[in-house]
Amino acid sequence: METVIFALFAALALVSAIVVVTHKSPVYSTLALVLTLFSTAVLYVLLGAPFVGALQILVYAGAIVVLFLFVIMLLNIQKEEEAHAGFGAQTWTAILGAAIFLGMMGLIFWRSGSPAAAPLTPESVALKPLAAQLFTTYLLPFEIVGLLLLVAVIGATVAARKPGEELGHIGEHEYVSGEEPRTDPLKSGSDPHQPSVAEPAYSSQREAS
Amino acid sequence: MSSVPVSWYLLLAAALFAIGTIGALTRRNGISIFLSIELMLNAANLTLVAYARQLDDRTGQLIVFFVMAVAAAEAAVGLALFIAVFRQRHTIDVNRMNLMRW
Amino acid sequence: MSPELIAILAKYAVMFAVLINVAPIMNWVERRACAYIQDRPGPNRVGPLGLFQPVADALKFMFKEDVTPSAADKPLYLMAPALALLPAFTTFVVIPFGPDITVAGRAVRLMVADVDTGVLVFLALSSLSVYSLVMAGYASNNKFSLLGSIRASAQLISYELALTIAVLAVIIPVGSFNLADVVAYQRAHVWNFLPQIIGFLVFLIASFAETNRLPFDLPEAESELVAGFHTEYGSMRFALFFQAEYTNMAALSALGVTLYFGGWSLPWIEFPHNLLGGVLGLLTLLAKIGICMAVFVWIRWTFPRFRYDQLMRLGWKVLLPLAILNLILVAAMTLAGWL
Amino acid sequence: MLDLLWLIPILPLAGAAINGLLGRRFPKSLVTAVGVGAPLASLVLALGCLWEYAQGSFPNDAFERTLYAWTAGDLSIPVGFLLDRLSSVMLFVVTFVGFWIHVYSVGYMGHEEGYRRYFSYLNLFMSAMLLLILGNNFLVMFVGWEGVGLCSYLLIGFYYDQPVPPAAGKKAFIVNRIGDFAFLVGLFALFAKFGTLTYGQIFPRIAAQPGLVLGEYVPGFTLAAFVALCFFVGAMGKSAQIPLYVWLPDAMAGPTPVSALIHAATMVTAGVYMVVRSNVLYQLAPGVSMFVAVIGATTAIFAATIALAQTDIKKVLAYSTVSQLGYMFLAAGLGAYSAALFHVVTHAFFKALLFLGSGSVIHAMGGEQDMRKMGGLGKHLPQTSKLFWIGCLAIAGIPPLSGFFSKDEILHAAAADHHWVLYLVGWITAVLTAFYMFRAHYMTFAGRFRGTHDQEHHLHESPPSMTLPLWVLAVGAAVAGVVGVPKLLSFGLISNWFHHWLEPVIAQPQGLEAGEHSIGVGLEVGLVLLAVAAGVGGLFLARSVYGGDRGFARELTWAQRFPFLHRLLENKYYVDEIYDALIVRPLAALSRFLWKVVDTFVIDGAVKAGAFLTELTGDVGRFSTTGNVRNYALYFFLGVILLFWWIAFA
Repeated sequence: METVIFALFAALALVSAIVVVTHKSPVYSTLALVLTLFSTAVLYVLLGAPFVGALQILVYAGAIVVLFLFVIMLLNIQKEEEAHAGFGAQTWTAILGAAIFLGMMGLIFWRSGSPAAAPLTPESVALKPLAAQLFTTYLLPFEIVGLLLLVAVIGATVAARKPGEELGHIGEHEYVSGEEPRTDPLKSGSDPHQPSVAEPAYSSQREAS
Repeated sequence: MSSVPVSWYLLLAAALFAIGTIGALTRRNGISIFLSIELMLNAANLTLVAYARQLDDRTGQLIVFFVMAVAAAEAAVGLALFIAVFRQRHTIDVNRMNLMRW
Repeated sequence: MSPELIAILAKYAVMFAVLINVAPIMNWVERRACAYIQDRPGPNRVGPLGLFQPVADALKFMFKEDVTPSAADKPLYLMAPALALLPAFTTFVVIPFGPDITVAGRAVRLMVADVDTGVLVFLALSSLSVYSLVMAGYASNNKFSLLGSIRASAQLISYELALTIAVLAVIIPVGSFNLADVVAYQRAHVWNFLPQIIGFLVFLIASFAETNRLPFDLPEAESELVAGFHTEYGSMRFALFFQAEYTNMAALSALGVTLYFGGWSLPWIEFPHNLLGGVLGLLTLLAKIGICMAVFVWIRWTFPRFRYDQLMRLGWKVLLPLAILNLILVAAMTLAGWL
Repeated sequence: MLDLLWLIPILPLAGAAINGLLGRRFPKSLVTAVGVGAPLASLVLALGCLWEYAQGSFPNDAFERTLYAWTAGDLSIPVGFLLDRLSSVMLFVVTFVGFWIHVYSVGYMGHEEGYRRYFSYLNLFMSAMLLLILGNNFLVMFVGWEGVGLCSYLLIGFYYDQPVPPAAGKKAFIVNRIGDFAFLVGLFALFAKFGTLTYGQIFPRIAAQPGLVLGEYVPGFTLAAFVALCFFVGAMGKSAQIPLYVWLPDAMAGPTPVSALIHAATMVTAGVYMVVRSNVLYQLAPGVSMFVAVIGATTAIFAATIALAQTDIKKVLAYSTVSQLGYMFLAAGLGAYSAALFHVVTHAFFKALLFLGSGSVIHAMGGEQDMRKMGGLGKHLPQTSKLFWIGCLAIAGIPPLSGFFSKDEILHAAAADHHWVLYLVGWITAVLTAFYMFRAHYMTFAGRFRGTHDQEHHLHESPPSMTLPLWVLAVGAAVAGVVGVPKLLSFGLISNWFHHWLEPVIAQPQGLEAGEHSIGVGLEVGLVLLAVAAGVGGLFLARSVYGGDRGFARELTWAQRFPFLHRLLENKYYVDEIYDALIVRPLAALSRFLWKVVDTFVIDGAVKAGAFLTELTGDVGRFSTTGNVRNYALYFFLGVILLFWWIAFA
């Protein structure tokens, strides 16, 4: 029974991974990624790590990939002409390299055999020891990760800021407040050949305040 | 309860990693490269959990949390950068971002 | 088919039956309540007191022409409604609906999936609901729906955060993610909503946002975006969205009730550990869910819609801090031994 | 007076410095005053010192004064001056002849434009020569030796704007350097053995223990032989003997007084002085002495034959100098050091006289030196021709002039040692010398004038400032012989005063039997008559060929009869051409090879190769930086695989 589940979700994961890599439209690849994440979450549960699995869906699939989708829509990224940059040297070497890598890993895992893993006991799956370990031996990394996330948030907001914000006004002459120069390509009409995107909510909020 | 030998999981993870790498190296679109990288990270997580299971040591799972956190941070900053690049050059096609070319 | 499997399937059958009927009932209740609030009679033509109005609606959905926008992204367009149902029908498994009963000599726990990480699974699955909205908005190739889906995803992500932290606050005194333990804790102590009133309020508001109910139904606000992300959806597909919405509401209120109002337990009454007890537990739970749903409907027809920036500010600058405050208070109280 | 001995070389040096550095603004008269005054002062000072030296008696007949010792670590070189029997003779000759040549130069160089420079160089030469002969050790002598070489280079190349003189100067300097190299090697060997170079410390010790220098030093040579040979090669370079004489004839490119002073009277005799100074070594190295004698003889006859066919009057005198120097080395080689030095003294007088005579002829002819364009100058330059005639008589060895006595002394020495071959060579050279000197006299002063018309009409006798030195030197040439008259000819009155004067300087090393043994009186008289016959024979032979106004007619007929011989002599046995072919051209070729192949190709090539390599790697490397993110990612990944393989499998 359990091997069936493994086989099913492993295959699902592989197929969706391939779709992520090969599909032309970024939205499809993103959704395929969600599927892959979901199937790996199931595999985590199979490997006796339900907490990680749940967390994976909650954090990874639930938030990060949504962010991707969000950005894809924000930038209105069109479907690429062709998925790959043509089968140039770059692609072939990449595939060859990946194949070699896979070969090596396979060789190692095959050589190291597969000792039977200890049967899962309820307490081996329990959360309490995991949490205990997290907040004792790994407290420092935990704090550091917290800091990292803070920095990431700040970095992201600064990087994605609309040009001309605090960097002093841009353009030749002073603008009457409210009559913003339409340099932001995200605004409609600024880029003829690029179809405009509906004005995102958050920018209107900026104008108001 | 898992009768499936752990090495299968490892092989799966390796395959996912390989696919992710191919994606990262071949795609022209910035976001797709990012997705492939997330895929590779995920493969790494799977390996970690698999070994945690085999060595019966929960540390593997702990590390997965940190990997996820880092992945989140990376995604956030990366996407912000892409937005900034898009603003300036109306494209996130990696081939056309070769300002550093000699 | 091992006995456990049978038990699980049986319990799921019961749950499914309940959930399937939620949408029609709520349809009727919604229409009547709205009419009552707006001082008008509401549906009373179809059957006594309009009781057959839901049936009429269902029939209407079935016979409506199934229109698909030409440039729509076919696969995504079709998958979106189906995906909407996924969180709705799967999150219910972790909610216990009765005491442990012994049936045919076997002890059975009245919850579909007796899983240690119950609450987390609930939250994880509910976070997947975002994708259906996004898919729908993107696939229908319509400016309004795209805008609606972007707004929806932004809203869901923000409020999901507050919701998670509020729920975590409840878990701290209990010490386990399993909802059965939460209910057991509440039977031993007072219901959670009293000590964690702040947490409860945050949870309530966040759940409104999670299900796009009126104060937060900006994504499919009729006046501005026609129908938001499901503008292009016709008959049955719209029915699916409709169904998913109400089921989601039910699931969330079930969680709320379990966390803050003692789930299937009544304060001083001890249910017998047999089939009767199970039924009584289930009925109690359904009653509480009903009350909660009524509140949803009541709130819907009383509050005006939030503007998007107010929505965002509320989410990030009000709810989140409150939730964190609540978390800290609860932690402190637990350490102090009051809870 | 003797305490001021060190001042003698310093005075001309000061004269040279004043003229050289400050003279630019001096009027010509002041330059002349300084230029001639300095040698005059040193002459007066020298005579005073000589007088005082002759009176007083000094420990082992030498007055030595060390001014200053230059020390470096354990090496200490004393800078001192020595006046003994040998250096006194040289001092007199150098200062006396030098002064009169300075006087002559005033007239001769009067209208030359490099007047000031000429006198400062000449004074510098005088100080260097005096330093050479007054030095009390070999090193000071060597300083003088190089100084003289330098001044000869400067003076030969005096007319630097013309092409020939600078080349001649360079040639002289280089050939001298070859000789100096050998001289240095000898000095090193000596210093290595004795740790000092002062005469006073070396020669008495060698004389006392000859064994010191008789040990085997270099295979085939004892130390004495080796040092003697090295010194002689140095002397050959400086005094123009067979292999290294080629520079002297070319040195005639310089002004005539220079030739007179440097290339006749003083510098060329420095070699003889050095050989006589270190006679102890030559006595202990009989083989080398015989070698010196043979070289001297061959040079004598070889140069004499070349002089026969020369048409340039100064070239004739130059080859005659080489030949006479050959005579001196013949005498030194045979052990007759006093005879060699006596010939130096007499030669200084009559050769200076002849050169200055030819100078006044050239002066009168407006720079013309080719005898074929002269003739019949006797009437126009009466004094010069008469004095030139006295010079010719002296050099030909016609008694009673000085030439006869010194040359006879040398032939006597050869005969005494029974070296009849050398005696025959010497006698033949005497005949040739007489012949070519009188040939030169008749061609210039006798017969019809063969020059151009305007040369003829402004022929004039030289001014007194030029004829006076001629007269003085003529008296010297005539009288100098008295000093060394042998006992026989002076009918027992004075027995060779000069020989006795030099007695203390000629050391008698232990274990060597006494000097030359005497020969029967009859043989001696015969030899004297033979010598006179040689001189007179040469005279009449020349008169018969060139007398009257036949000029060169007879010579041309002789030339047709022996065309090959005549062309050979005229072209100086093609020695210069041989040297050029054997040494100069190969050396040039070698240096060109080194320049072209080794320097440009090998060394520059290596540097260029380095540069090329770096550029190459730069070019190759350039392609890896495509600026494309995806390429970099690929490289990164390939690196990872490599690393992984290395860790996992290697």
